[in-house]
Amino acid sequence: MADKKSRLHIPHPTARPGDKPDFSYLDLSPAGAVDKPSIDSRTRDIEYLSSGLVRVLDDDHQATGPWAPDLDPGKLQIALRWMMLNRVFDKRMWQIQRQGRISFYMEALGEEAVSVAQGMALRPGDMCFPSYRNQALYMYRGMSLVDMMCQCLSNTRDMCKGRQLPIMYHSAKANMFSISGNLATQYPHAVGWAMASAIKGEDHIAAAWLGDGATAEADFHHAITFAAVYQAPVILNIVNNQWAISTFQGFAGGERRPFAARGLGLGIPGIRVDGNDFLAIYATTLWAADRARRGGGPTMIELVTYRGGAHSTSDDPSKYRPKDEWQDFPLGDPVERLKQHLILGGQWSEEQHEKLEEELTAEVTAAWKEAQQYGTMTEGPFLDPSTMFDDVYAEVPRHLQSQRRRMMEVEGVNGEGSES
Amino acid sequence: MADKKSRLHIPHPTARPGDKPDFSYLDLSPAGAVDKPSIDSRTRDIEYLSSGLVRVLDDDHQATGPWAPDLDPGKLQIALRWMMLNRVFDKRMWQIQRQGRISFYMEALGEEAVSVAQGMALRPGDMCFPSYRNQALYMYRGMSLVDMMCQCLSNTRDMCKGRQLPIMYHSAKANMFSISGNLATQYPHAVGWAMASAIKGEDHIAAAWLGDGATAEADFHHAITFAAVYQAPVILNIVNNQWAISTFQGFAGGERRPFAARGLGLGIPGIRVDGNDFLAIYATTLWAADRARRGGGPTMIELVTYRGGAHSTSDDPSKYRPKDEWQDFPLGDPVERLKQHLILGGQWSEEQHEKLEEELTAEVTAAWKEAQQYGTMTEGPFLDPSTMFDDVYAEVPRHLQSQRRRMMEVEGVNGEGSES
Amino acid sequence: MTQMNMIEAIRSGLDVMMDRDPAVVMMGEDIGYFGGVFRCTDGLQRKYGEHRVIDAPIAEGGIIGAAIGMGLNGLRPVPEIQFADYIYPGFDQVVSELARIRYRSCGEFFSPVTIRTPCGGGIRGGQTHSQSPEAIFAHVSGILTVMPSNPYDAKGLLISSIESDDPVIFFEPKRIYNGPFDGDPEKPAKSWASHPRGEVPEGHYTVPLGKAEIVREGTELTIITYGTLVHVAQAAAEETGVDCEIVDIRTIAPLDVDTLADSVNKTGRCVIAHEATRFGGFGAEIAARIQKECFYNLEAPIGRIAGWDTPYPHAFEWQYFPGKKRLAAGIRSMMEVE
Amino acid sequence: MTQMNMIEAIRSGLDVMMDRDPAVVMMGEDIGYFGGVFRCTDGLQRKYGEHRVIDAPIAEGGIIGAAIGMGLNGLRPVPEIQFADYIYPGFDQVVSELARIRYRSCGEFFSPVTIRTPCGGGIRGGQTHSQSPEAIFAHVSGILTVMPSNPYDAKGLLISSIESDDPVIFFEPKRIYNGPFDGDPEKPAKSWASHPRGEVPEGHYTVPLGKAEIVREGTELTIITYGTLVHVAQAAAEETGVDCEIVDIRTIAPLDVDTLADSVNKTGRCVIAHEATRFGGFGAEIAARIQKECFYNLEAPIGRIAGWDTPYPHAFEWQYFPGKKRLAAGIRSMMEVE
Ligand SMILES: Cc1ncc(C[n+]2csc(CCOP(=O)(O)OP(=O)(O)O)c2C)c(N)n1
Ligand SMILES: Cc1ncc(C[n+]2csc(CCOP(=O)(O)OP(=O)(O)O)c2C)c(N)n1
Ligand SMILES: [Mg+2]
Ligand SMILES: [Mg+2]
Repeated sequence: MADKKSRLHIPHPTARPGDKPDFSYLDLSPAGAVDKPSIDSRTRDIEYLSSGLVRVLDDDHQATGPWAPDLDPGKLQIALRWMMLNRVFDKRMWQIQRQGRISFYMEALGEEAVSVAQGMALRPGDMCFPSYRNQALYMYRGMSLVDMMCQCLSNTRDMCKGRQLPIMYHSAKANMFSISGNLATQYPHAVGWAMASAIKGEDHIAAAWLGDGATAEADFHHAITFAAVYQAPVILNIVNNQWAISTFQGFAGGERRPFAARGLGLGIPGIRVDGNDFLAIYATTLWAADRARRGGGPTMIELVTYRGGAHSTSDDPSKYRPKDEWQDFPLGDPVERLKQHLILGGQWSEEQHEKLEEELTAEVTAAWKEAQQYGTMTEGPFLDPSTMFDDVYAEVPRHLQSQRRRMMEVEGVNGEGSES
Repeated sequence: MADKKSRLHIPHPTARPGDKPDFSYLDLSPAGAVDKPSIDSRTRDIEYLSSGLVRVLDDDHQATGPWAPDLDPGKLQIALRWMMLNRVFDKRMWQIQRQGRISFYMEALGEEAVSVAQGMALRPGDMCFPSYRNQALYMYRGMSLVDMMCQCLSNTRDMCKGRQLPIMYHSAKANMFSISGNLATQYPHAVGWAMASAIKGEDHIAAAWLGDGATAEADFHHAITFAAVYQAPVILNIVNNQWAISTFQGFAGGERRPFAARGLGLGIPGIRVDGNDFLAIYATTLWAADRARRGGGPTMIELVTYRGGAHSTSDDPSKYRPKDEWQDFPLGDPVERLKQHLILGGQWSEEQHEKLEEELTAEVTAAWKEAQQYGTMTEGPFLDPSTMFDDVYAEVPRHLQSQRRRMMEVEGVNGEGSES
Repeated sequence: MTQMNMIEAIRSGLDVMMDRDPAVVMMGEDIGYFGGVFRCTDGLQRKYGEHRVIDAPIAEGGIIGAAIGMGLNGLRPVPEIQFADYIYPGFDQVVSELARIRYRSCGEFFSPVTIRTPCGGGIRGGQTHSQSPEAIFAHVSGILTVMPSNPYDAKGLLISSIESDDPVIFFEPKRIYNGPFDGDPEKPAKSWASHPRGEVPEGHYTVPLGKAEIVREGTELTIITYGTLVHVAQAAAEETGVDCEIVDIRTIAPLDVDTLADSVNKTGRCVIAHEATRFGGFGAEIAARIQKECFYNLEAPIGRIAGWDTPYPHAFEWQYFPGKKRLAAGIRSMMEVE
Repeated sequence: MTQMNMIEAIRSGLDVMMDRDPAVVMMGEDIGYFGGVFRCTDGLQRKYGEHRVIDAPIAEGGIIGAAIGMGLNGLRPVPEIQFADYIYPGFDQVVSELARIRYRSCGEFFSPVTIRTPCGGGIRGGQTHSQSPEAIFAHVSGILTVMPSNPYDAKGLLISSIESDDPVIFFEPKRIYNGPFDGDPEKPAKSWASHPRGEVPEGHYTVPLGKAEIVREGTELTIITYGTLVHVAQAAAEETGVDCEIVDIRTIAPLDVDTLADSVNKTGRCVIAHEATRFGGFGAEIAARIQKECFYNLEAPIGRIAGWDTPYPHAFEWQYFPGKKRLAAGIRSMMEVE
């Protein structure tokens, strides 16, 4: 056995630490090049959407082509604001984690357009099943920075009552589902939610997000199968940021066909979109949402972007990819591109931008100050640990009541620790 | 909620009991219509293979077109023999089950060409991961009828020592994997086996079979993902016999695209083949096997056929589909078609056919006679129940040794039944 | 009151709930047009439509995952897993999601799913149609695990499960679908017709979750059991002549420890019986609790009679199954302990 | 002999086996180029090539399913599941296939897979990076379940597992990867450098599967435990001054009942400690066996100290974790029993 040469194919990223970044593997289309079909089109007639790349903002930051949405500059300024807030917030939280003041964090650096553009294209009654890099969806849908920080602090105002890792937000009011630590599990939930909406005859749709890496999970398959069979009104987003921790997207099967094509075999149309192009994302999401709302069934959207930062605060990407790879990413920086587009149209300026950045920084600082008043990891007020027995069930059953009592005793001075 | 109309799409078969069978939903191509590409072709250049229908035998039973294999009549006579044997065997075993002499049975009626043609196109060193409707693969690869019957009888010669349901054969010698009761689990095994073959630098390939219904399972997704990523030398067969127990193939997502297209999104070429056309199956399988052996990676083959009988002896299809649906199936009966092809070429006759059928019936009768000598459900010799503790682990651990002793005691007269 | 077998009682429970609550929907393999391989949903699609009794793709993980999503959107899904042996592909959705959503969202989200699934052996189903995996679900906080032993309880517990806002895994011991089975496969099958618990009200009623039931009073020894083994235990008790108290736990999690402990404290002896493999089986949890609660009253070590620690073999299901002989032997040997 | 922490010991065990046996291959998420999120496979891809240390798609079911297939073709796969919390998507392949193939094929086929996976909490991982699911695997016949508590055992047991023709689930308590943790999160972390079991031979050696070890001799009370809790038990024993005998079971299934029973028969008292949720946890099986084997020598009911029956909460991991305080309280209260 040892003398024969292995014939197993092993995917390789185009560059490793020390190498020159190389994005030649990415198929790009120029802005405006991809046709915009009617939402009634049959899947087989619009397969081209899964292999092209829908782009609106061209290299000169001009909006161009059939997908260019009709959005007034005021709305775009608002969008820019949310994207910037996401970035400022992430940066601060990252620092805060580095100072040891929260246990963990994950940032969306370079992917901010995804959440903001899709958030804006959906209606408030639509239900979102996000991944851990969709914090801007929560923000856009009304979750306050203080609430988000309190969640990360597991403090007395934490919506999760200290039960979840930082960033695992939820908000029923905002129609934002609870984030799970288990990849991809939210995908079939979104489909089931959408099926229920259809059963009830409502026109709310669902949308779900996961990463390129997570497409390999079983739940991805379950979700697309059920979505296709029942023509559920759902948007299935794949945020292809090229990396899954240390593993490049080839290990998720991205070497041969774009992720947008994953549902074609089931008749689910796929759209491959420039994930750093706010306008393109907005337009494609609106198209898919319309289609779903009018009974056209599911659409898959692959958002081609790049994970600008580390996977999480536990990760060190310099171990597995060129340090400055993001700078060479051909689709650039989503914030910068929307900014330049607005500047080009005379609706924005460097000065305004700087000023806004300062404002947002101050807003985040103020929020952080406020959040800490509800407690930190080291300073009170602290959450009452006895709450850990709540919500396991709708009512606290007897055995958990007695375990709660025992816990309080042990935590007290005269503890005794035998079983209840 | 109750007043709004559900918008959920529910797949419907074209005919239910009492209706006229209607196969208009099946996309058919005439024999010879689908091009045969080189095995070096890129997936995107041969997508047409997944939507057309590769057929060799035309309506006049003539072999035609680029896929017509070069097989001498002697081999075809042998193939016919195996297919007929499969059918005769199934029929007898079904009767035997109906007489209460085995507990369960599943037949391959109408699908016999799949196992025989694919068995012949593979090499003995290739490893097969069959489903429960591939009994002819075991036969073709050398398992004796007596051994198969003894398995169904759970008797003293049962290769499974009474542990498995009837029809769940295995044979390491024949490179035939053990059948599982759990649908689709064998699919990733085949891919892993093929990966190991590649790692070892061998040119054996693996082949796996599952049904249209089973494609919805997670393991299908796992298998195609791993096969695509590592370009494993494996043939992934989907036997689309239109039904999964009572559920027609639309519930497995077959309404919009053929099953052969399921791997396209990962870059796995798919071939849709007339599953009742021995020559077409043989040719496509050989093509896929060559491709895999030369490092071309996985191929998916959808075999379009029809489940001629009940799902199993526990099933009653008259409850959910027209009684005579099979008679209207546009791809006919695989046995009849090969027979007519041979007759057309002057290499076979009705007399020979009748005679062979008699021979095979006698062979099966003789085998049944012999098999019963190794025991039946009611008459000895009986398997030693103490063997049920073997093979849980490589060696029988102490706790199972003592459970075995206890079992023997309890089964004896002076049992005592407390725990060991 | 009507006489029903367990299939009819379950169907009646589903019917009652679908009728009362338009949010109740069902989804599963072959459950719709066909009515289910065990006929538990027969006729319900005709009555309530194919948008509420939904045939599903063969993907247990997908069925459970989608059901969770439906539950999040105000429905009350009752998915069926065709055999308990096939629930494992959906295990992650049960453990990581169904059982956890309420907790991690502090009650803002929950999904009141009841998963029905036939379990247990004795029908010549071989190792992949005979398993009883209740112990692995019992270990998962956040879900309830239920297993009825008769038609009356089946319907009443099923209605309670569907009405519960907590997720429930509802195991149906398929060996007793058609009649109480006393563990002797040689004897002619009995039907529920003559059994008092085969009398089932046609309308709505509940049997409370989390409550065990004493199905036979006795003074000498307590048998704690559930599902099919309840009937085997009764037969074994008769056979030995020992005055056994038999407790049917009915809900596996949460466990009604008080009823169990009271009985054992009274009798001083305890045998636990279940069909699942013994090692790490649910009997272990019962034994661990009983030795704790009844330590000073136990006159003999607690015994466990269960399936052997092997897969469930097709040919030897009656050697594997903890039948009347094994139970009777266990009872007798325990009575010999002074 | 070298001093190694548990990560280094595991890596060394993998290295030794990859070197000795070309059939040994590894597959897992981020294990190859990157060397694993806990660094257990660091450097091994460089040394043995990317065809033997294989980066995998994020599909635990696929990793286990493909590993089984590799094992059927003569390889000896050692897949890694990044966190034990993520093993559930592969549960069906473990239960229905890995554990069953030898049995159903009467030994004609088997797949000698060893699944490595880090388990346990105490690293602020929240409820989805902290679980200890050993009990649900222990209940499955046909697989072995192992959990070492120190570097020496980790390497020796890992080598035994890889060499075994039976499939093994190999749990690595991540809290003690870098040092023995006595359950007090306030104290500065200790390293393995000064621990006798941090001395690890560089070459090949084995620690037998299925054998418990007495890690502290004592006369008054037996603590039966495994993994991280072995160290907590030692600290708790010191703190109470009770002369505890501590047994590290090391292999969960099959369980070395004799060593356990001998100890409890000697001491007359038994506390079982584990990190997993108590209800239906593996402690139940131990308790059920011990009460049986040691009935006449037990002076007090067997106690179980375990994680509460809730998910593992991020902020309250030290209230959830059965730490020194809880163990010591348990020991003390048990000694009060006459
Ligand atoms: C079921 C499961 N397996 C593994 C992990 C560990 N894990 C967390 S994130 C991650 C990478 C995900 O990559 P991708 O889906 O591309 O999303 P991205 O982080 O790039 O946004 C992995 C392997 C997990 N959380 N859940
Ligand atoms: C995991 C699992 N789920 C459900 C079943 C029950 N079951 C056995 S065969 C079958 C239908 C399979 O249909 P298909 O895959 O089309 O194969 P066919 O029987 O038509 O050959 C079902 C649902 C099973 N055996 N395993
Ligand atoms: Mg990614
Ligand atoms: Mg089928």
